[in-house]
Amino acid sequence: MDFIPDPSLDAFRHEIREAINADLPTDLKEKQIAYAGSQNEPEDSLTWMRILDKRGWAVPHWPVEHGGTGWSPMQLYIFNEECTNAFAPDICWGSSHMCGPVIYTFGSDAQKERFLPEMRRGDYYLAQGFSEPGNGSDLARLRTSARREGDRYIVNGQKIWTSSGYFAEWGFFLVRTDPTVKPQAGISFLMIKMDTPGITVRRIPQLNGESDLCEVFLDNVEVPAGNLIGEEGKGWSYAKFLLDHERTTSSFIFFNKREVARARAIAEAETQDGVPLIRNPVFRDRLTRLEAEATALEWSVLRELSKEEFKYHPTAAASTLKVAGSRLQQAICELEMDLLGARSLRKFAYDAHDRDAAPLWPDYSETVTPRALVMRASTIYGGTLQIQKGIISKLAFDL
Amino acid sequence: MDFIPDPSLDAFRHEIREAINADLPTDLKEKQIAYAGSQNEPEDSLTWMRILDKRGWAVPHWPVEHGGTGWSPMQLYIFNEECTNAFAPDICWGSSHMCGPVIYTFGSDAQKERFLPEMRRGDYYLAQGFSEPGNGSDLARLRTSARREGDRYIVNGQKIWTSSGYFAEWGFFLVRTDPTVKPQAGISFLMIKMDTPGITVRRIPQLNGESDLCEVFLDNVEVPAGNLIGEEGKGWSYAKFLLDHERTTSSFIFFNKREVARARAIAEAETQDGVPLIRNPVFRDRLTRLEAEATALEWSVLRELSKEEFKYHPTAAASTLKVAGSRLQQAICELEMDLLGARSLRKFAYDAHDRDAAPLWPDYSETVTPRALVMRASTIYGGTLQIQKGIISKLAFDL
Amino acid sequence: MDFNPSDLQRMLLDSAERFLADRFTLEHRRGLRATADGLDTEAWSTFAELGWLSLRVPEALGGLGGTMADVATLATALGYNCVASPFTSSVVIAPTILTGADQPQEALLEAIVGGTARVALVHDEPGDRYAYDKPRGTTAALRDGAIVLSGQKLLAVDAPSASHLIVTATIDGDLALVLVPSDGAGIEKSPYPLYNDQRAADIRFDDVAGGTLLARGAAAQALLTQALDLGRIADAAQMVGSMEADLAICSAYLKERQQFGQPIGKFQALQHIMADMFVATHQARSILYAAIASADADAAPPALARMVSLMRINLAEAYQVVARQAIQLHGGYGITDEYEVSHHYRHQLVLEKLYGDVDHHQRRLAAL
Amino acid sequence: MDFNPSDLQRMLLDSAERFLADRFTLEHRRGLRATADGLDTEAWSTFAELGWLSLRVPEALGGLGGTMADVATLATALGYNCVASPFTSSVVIAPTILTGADQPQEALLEAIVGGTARVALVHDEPGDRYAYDKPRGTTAALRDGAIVLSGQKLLAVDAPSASHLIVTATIDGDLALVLVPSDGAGIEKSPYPLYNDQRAADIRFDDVAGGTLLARGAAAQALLTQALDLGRIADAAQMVGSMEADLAICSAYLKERQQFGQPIGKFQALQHIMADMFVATHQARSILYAAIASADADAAPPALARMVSLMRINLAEAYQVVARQAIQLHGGYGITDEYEVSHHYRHQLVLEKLYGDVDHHQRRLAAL
Repeated sequence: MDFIPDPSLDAFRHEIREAINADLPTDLKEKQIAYAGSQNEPEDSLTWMRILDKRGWAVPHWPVEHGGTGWSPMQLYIFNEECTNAFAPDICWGSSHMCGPVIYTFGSDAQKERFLPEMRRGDYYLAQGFSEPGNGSDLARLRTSARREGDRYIVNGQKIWTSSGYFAEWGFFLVRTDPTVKPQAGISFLMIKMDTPGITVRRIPQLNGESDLCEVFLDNVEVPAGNLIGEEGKGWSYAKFLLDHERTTSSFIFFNKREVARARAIAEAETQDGVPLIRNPVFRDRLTRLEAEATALEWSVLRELSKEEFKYHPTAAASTLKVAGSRLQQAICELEMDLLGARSLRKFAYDAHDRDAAPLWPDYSETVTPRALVMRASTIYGGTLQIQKGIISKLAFDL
Repeated sequence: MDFIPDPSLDAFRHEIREAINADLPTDLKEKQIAYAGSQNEPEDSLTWMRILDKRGWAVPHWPVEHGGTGWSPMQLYIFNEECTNAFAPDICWGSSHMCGPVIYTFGSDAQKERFLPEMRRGDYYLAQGFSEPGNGSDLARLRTSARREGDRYIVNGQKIWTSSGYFAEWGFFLVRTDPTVKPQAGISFLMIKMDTPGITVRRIPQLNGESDLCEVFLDNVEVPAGNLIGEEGKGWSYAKFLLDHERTTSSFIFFNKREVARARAIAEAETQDGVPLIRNPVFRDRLTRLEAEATALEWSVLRELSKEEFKYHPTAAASTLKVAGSRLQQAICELEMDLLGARSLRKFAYDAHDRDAAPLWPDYSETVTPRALVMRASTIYGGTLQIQKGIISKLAFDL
Repeated sequence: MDFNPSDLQRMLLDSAERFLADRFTLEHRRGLRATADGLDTEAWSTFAELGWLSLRVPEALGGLGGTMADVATLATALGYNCVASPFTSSVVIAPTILTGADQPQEALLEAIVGGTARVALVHDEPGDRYAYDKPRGTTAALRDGAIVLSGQKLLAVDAPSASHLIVTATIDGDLALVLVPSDGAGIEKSPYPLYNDQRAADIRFDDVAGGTLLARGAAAQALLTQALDLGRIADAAQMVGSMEADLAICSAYLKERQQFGQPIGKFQALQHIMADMFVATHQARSILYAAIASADADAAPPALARMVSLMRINLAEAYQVVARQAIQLHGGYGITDEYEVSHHYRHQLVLEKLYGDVDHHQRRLAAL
Repeated sequence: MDFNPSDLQRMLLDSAERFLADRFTLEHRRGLRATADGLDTEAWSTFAELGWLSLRVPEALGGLGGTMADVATLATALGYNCVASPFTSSVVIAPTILTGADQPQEALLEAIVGGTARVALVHDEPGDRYAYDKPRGTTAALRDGAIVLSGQKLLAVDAPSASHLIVTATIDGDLALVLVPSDGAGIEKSPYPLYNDQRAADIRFDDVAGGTLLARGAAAQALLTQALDLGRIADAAQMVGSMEADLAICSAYLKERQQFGQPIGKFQALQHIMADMFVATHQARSILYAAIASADADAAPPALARMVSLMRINLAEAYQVVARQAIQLHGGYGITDEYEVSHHYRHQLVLEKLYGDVDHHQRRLAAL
C-alpha cells in the first residue's frame, strides 16, 4: 500500500483548472451556480462540449483514435473534479458515456464515422430510450417493438424517463426486434432521429418544478435499418456493457464534496440569535458525519480507480459507491433544508431567469429545496437502492 | 375521543403503591436495582408471587374464579407500572401469562385444580419448552416427539431458550404427537416435571455474563398422559392463543419509561469538564427523542387497552408495540453506554453479590452495559424484528 | 379514556371525507396554483357551511366551542386529502388570539365563522429562526391614541388570502399583538407559494394606522405561545392524516405495480419498508393524542409546551420515514408532480417546518 | 497510489492469517479469561518472533521502521480474528512516545521488540471524559533530582500485563510523560477485564519514585496526541478487520441456517441487511486508508487529527450497522457467548470507545 498521490498530478490539476477558468463562460457558470447541480440545461451541455472540444477534452475518456485524451483514470478523475468545482455544465452523458462507447465498441466503421465526431463536437443532444412505463428496473419486460420491413424498422411503443428528450436530436433506443426468443435475446440497440414522424415527446413535470424528464411515444416510426448498432438481438448485452463500463460515476463524488462544502457554508451563514448554526453542536455534528462519509466515499472511489485487488465481485464495489453516494446526496440536501428551517419552504420559480429578485432571501434559499426534492430520485434512477442492495448481496455474498 | 383519564384511578394507584411499598422486601428491591432490569433471579420471582398472593394480587389478570382480581385493563396497567417503578421482581411469566391461561382456558377441571393454585401461589417455577435449535421463528418445524405408549408419552428431543430452565420444577412443552399429519396439526401441549429421568438442562452463557437461558435435552422422558393439556394436536393453536392473548406486554412500556428516566439521571450525573452531559445538546437531543418515542409508545399502549376502533388487524398493532418497544429498549441502552463513554467498557461480575466494591465507579456503570448487551435480544425473542415486520405488512396491508 | 370518535367527530369526519375527496382531487389542487392567492374560495364557503370554521370559537361567541380533539379529527382528514389551506391560521391560531384578547373580537370571529374573514399571523422577521420569544423589530407606536405599525416581516403563512393580519410587534419594549386589516394603507405584501402550494408573504409595514391592540406584554406572549401550540397540534394532525394517506396509497400501489413478474408488494424488502412506515405512523398518531390530551385538559402552559414539542420532534422523524419511503416505493413516478406521493411529501415537509423545527423544539424543551 | 499490499504487508498478512486463526480460536480466547492478566504469553513471544512487535520501532533502534499501513495490515488481521491484546499499547502508542522522548528509550524499545517488555499508557483519572488536553491531577514532583509520582488513575488499558507504564502527570503546571516500571513501590493496581476481555486497571500512585521523565510541556502534549492518533488508527484497523469477519461469518451463516424450508439467506430482508453491512464496512476501510495516508505522509498534527477524528466518527456509525446486525442475523445464538458474532460485537464496542468516542472527536474537530 502506498497512499501518496503521484506528485505530477498537481501540475496536471493546475493546468486543467487554468484552462477551465479561461474557457468557461461566466453566464454558464452562473446558471450552474443558480441551479446548484439540480438542473442542467441541455443546450448548455452542448455549448460546453463545443468549448472543450477545442482543446480536445470533450470526451477525454474515449479511445484516442476517436478523440479521447489518453489520460489515466486519476487524470480523468481530476479533470471531472475540476469541472464540477468550477460549476461547468455537465456534458451530454447520453453521447459521451452511453451511446458513444456502444458505437465505438460495437458499431460499424460507417457508424463510427457518422456519429462519433458529431457527438464529440456537441453537435446535438442524445436522448436515452431504455425505460418503459411499468418496467423500471426490469428491462427484460421491454415492450417497444421494432418490426423489420425491408430496409427499415417500424417502431411502436413508449419510453419514459428520457432526459432532455424534448431537446434531443437523436435518441438511442432499446427495442424488441424478436418477440419469439427469450426476453433478453430479442432486444436490439437502435439510433432514432427524434424528429422522425410518429414520435411525440411529453415533458413530465417533476416535484421540484423541473420538467427535463420526458415520455417518448413511438407510433409506427420508420427507422432505417442501418441505424441498428451492432448485431440484432444484442441490445441487452450492450446495455449491460454500459452499466459495467463506468464504476465510479454513480458515487457523484464531486457533487457530494462540493455540496458538503456548501452545507458548511450555509451553516456558517445562517444564524440563531446571532450565532452561526455551525456552532450549534447538533447541526455541526450532522455536518461532520457527512464530511466523514464523503471522505470515505472519496477513498472508495480512489480504491476503485487504482485497481485495488478486491476479494469481491467488482460490481459489488460499484453498487456500493452508488448506495453510499446516493444516500450521501440525500443526507446533505436534507441537512441544508434543515439549516434553512422554514425558509427552505418558499417555492421560487424553477427557471433561474423567471425568479423574482428576493433581497430578503439568501441566494441559496432558491436552490436548496429544488435540489433536495429531486435528490429523492438519487436512490431510484440507475437501479433503485433496493436493486443495488440485491446486487451487493448476490455478488459479494452469493445470497 | 376523550383522553381524560378516569380520576378514580388515582386512588387505585395510590393504594397499589402503598401496598407495594409495604410489602416489597428491601433485599429484593435492591437486587433488582443492581440488575437494572437485565436479570431476574427466578427464586425472587417466586418470593414476590408469594407475597402478592397474600393480597390476592399474584395473578391479577386471571379470571376471578381462578384467583384473579377482576381489575380493568387500566387497573392492571397501573398495577404493573407500579411494580416496575418500585423495582419489584418480575413474576413467573411462564405460569402467570403462558401456561396458566392455557390451562384455565383449555385444561380439564382436574388440571385446573392441580396446577392453577400452585402457580398462583408461586410454589414453583415454570419453564417454557417451545423453541428448538434450528427452528427459532418456525414452530411448524418442531421436532421434539412425544410417542404415546399406554398411559404415558415418551418424549425425545431438544428445546432451547428456556428461561430459568435449570431452576424450574415444571415445564410446558410443545411436542409432536403425530408426525403423519400436516406440521401444525401434529403438535400438542404437554406438562413435564423437570426432574423426570432423561431430562438434562444446560445453561447457556450469554454475552453479558448471564446464563439464565437453557437448553433442555429430553431422552426417552416418560410423561403421564394426563399431563396433556387440552386436546392432542391442538398445541399449535394454544401457542397462537398465547401470542394473541397479550397485546401490550411486548412494548415493555414500564421498563422503557423507567429506563429513559434513568438515562436522564445518568446524563445529569456524568460530566464533561464539570458540565453535566444533559447540557451537551447532542446527548440531550438523543435523550429527548427517546422521551418522545416513549411517550408515543405509552399512548399506543393506551389506545390498545382502551379498545380503540382500529381499521387494521389488531395483531398489526400488537406487532407495532413490539417493534417500537424493542427498538426503544435498545436505543435507550445505547445512549446510556454512550453517556458513560469508555467507562461503559468495564466488565463487572454479573452476579451482584460477586461484584467487588469499586468506589471510583458509579453504581450505574455496573449495570448499563450488561443490560445493553442483552437487549440486543429484544429484537430477536418472541418473533424477530423481521418476523414482526412481516406480520405488520401482511395484516395491515395484505402484502 | 375513549379513543373512538364522538358523534360530533364522526359527523365531522363523514362530511370531511365525502367533501374533501370529491373536491380536492390532484388535478383540482394543481389547478389552484394558477389562482392569485391559492384559496379555493368556493370550498372555503363550504367549510363555513359545514361548521368547520367555527370549531374553536366559543359557543358564547357563536361558535361550536369544540375541543382540540375535534379540530384534530378534521385536520387529519384535510391532511389525508393533502389539502393545503389557511385552516390552521384561521380556525385555530387566530380564534385563540382573538378570543383571548383583552377585548375579544366578536365581530371578526363571527366573520371567520361565516367564511368571510380569514386571519393570518404575521410574526417572522429577517434574521429570525423560529424566534417566538424574542423582541420584534417591527414596532407598534401609539400616535394620537392610535396604533401605528412599522417594520419588515417575512414568511407570513396564509397572509395572501387573509382579510386581517395579527402582527407581532414591540410596543415600548413589550410584545404587542396588533390586528390590522390586510389591505390597509402602508401594507406592502410580496406573496409567494410554499412547496405545498400554501401561500405566504413577506410584508412591509410603513406607518400603518388603524390597528387594534389585542394584547401586550406577558399576556401577549402567553396568548402567542398558546395559539402557536394549538396551531402546532392542528398541523401535526394534518401531518398524521397525510402520513396515513401515504400508507393507503403505497399499499395499493405495491399490489398493483408489477415487476419481475409479480406485484412488487411481494418483495420482502418493500414489505418491511411498509411495516416501518406503519409503525412510524401509528406512533405519530399516538403522540398526537398525547398532545391533544394535554391541550384539552387545559394543562399548564409549560406542560402543554413540553408535550407539543415532544410530539413535533417525534413527528419530524416519523414523516421522514413515511413520506420519503412513499416516494421510494413509487420509483420514478414518485418524483413526478403527477402522483400523489410527491404532494404528500411536500405537504409534510412544509407542515414539519412551520412554527418550529426539531432544533427549535429541542431548545424549547431544554429551557422548560 | 497503490492499494495492494506490499511484499512486507503480504508477508505480515500471510503469517498473521495462519498463526492467528490457528491459535486464537473461540475456545482459546474464552480460556484466556481465566488467566491473571489476560495475556497469551506464548503467543506474544510468537508476535516477537514474527517481527510484529518491532513494526513501529525505527530501524536505527533495531526495529522494522514500518509504516502505519504496515501496522494496519497486521491490526486488521488481529481484528479479523477477534484478538484482544496489548498490541496498540505496546506496538504503536508506546514506541511512538519512547522513540520521540527527549531521550529515546532504546533499551526498553529493544525489550518491546523482543517481547519481554510491554508498556501501557496510564492517562485517565476520576472525573475524566476523554480529557486528553486537560491538566492531570496526578503529580510528578522532582525530589532530590528524582521524579516522584502521586495520584489516582482510572481505566489504564493493558496495564495489567505491562512491565512498564507511561504515566501522564502535571509537573510544575506542565504536562509530563513519566516512565515507571509497573511493579515499583507505591503502585497499587486494581485490574479488571473489559468486555472484549482486554484488561485494564485503576492505578494508585503513592510517592512512586524511580520514574523517567520522557517529555514535558508542549513536547509532551504533542507526543501524547501523536501517539493517541496513531493508536486510534491501529484500533480502527482492528475494528475494520473485525467488521470484515462479521461479513464472512454472517454470509456463511445465512447460507447454512434453514428456516421455513430454505436457507435464511434467501430472504430479501436479510440480504439487504447484509448489503448495508457490506457498504458500511467498505466505506470504513476506505476512510481508514484516508487516515493512514495522512499519518504516513507525516501530515501536520491538525491535519492528522482531523482525518483521524473523521475516521473515528465514521467507524462509530459503521460498526453499529455491522456488529449489531451480525447479532440480529444470528437470532438467539447471536447473544450467546458461544458464537463468534457476540465476541466481535463486544470487541468493536470496546475499540470504538477507547481513546475518544464520537462526542470527543466531534469536539476535537470543532476546536481544530
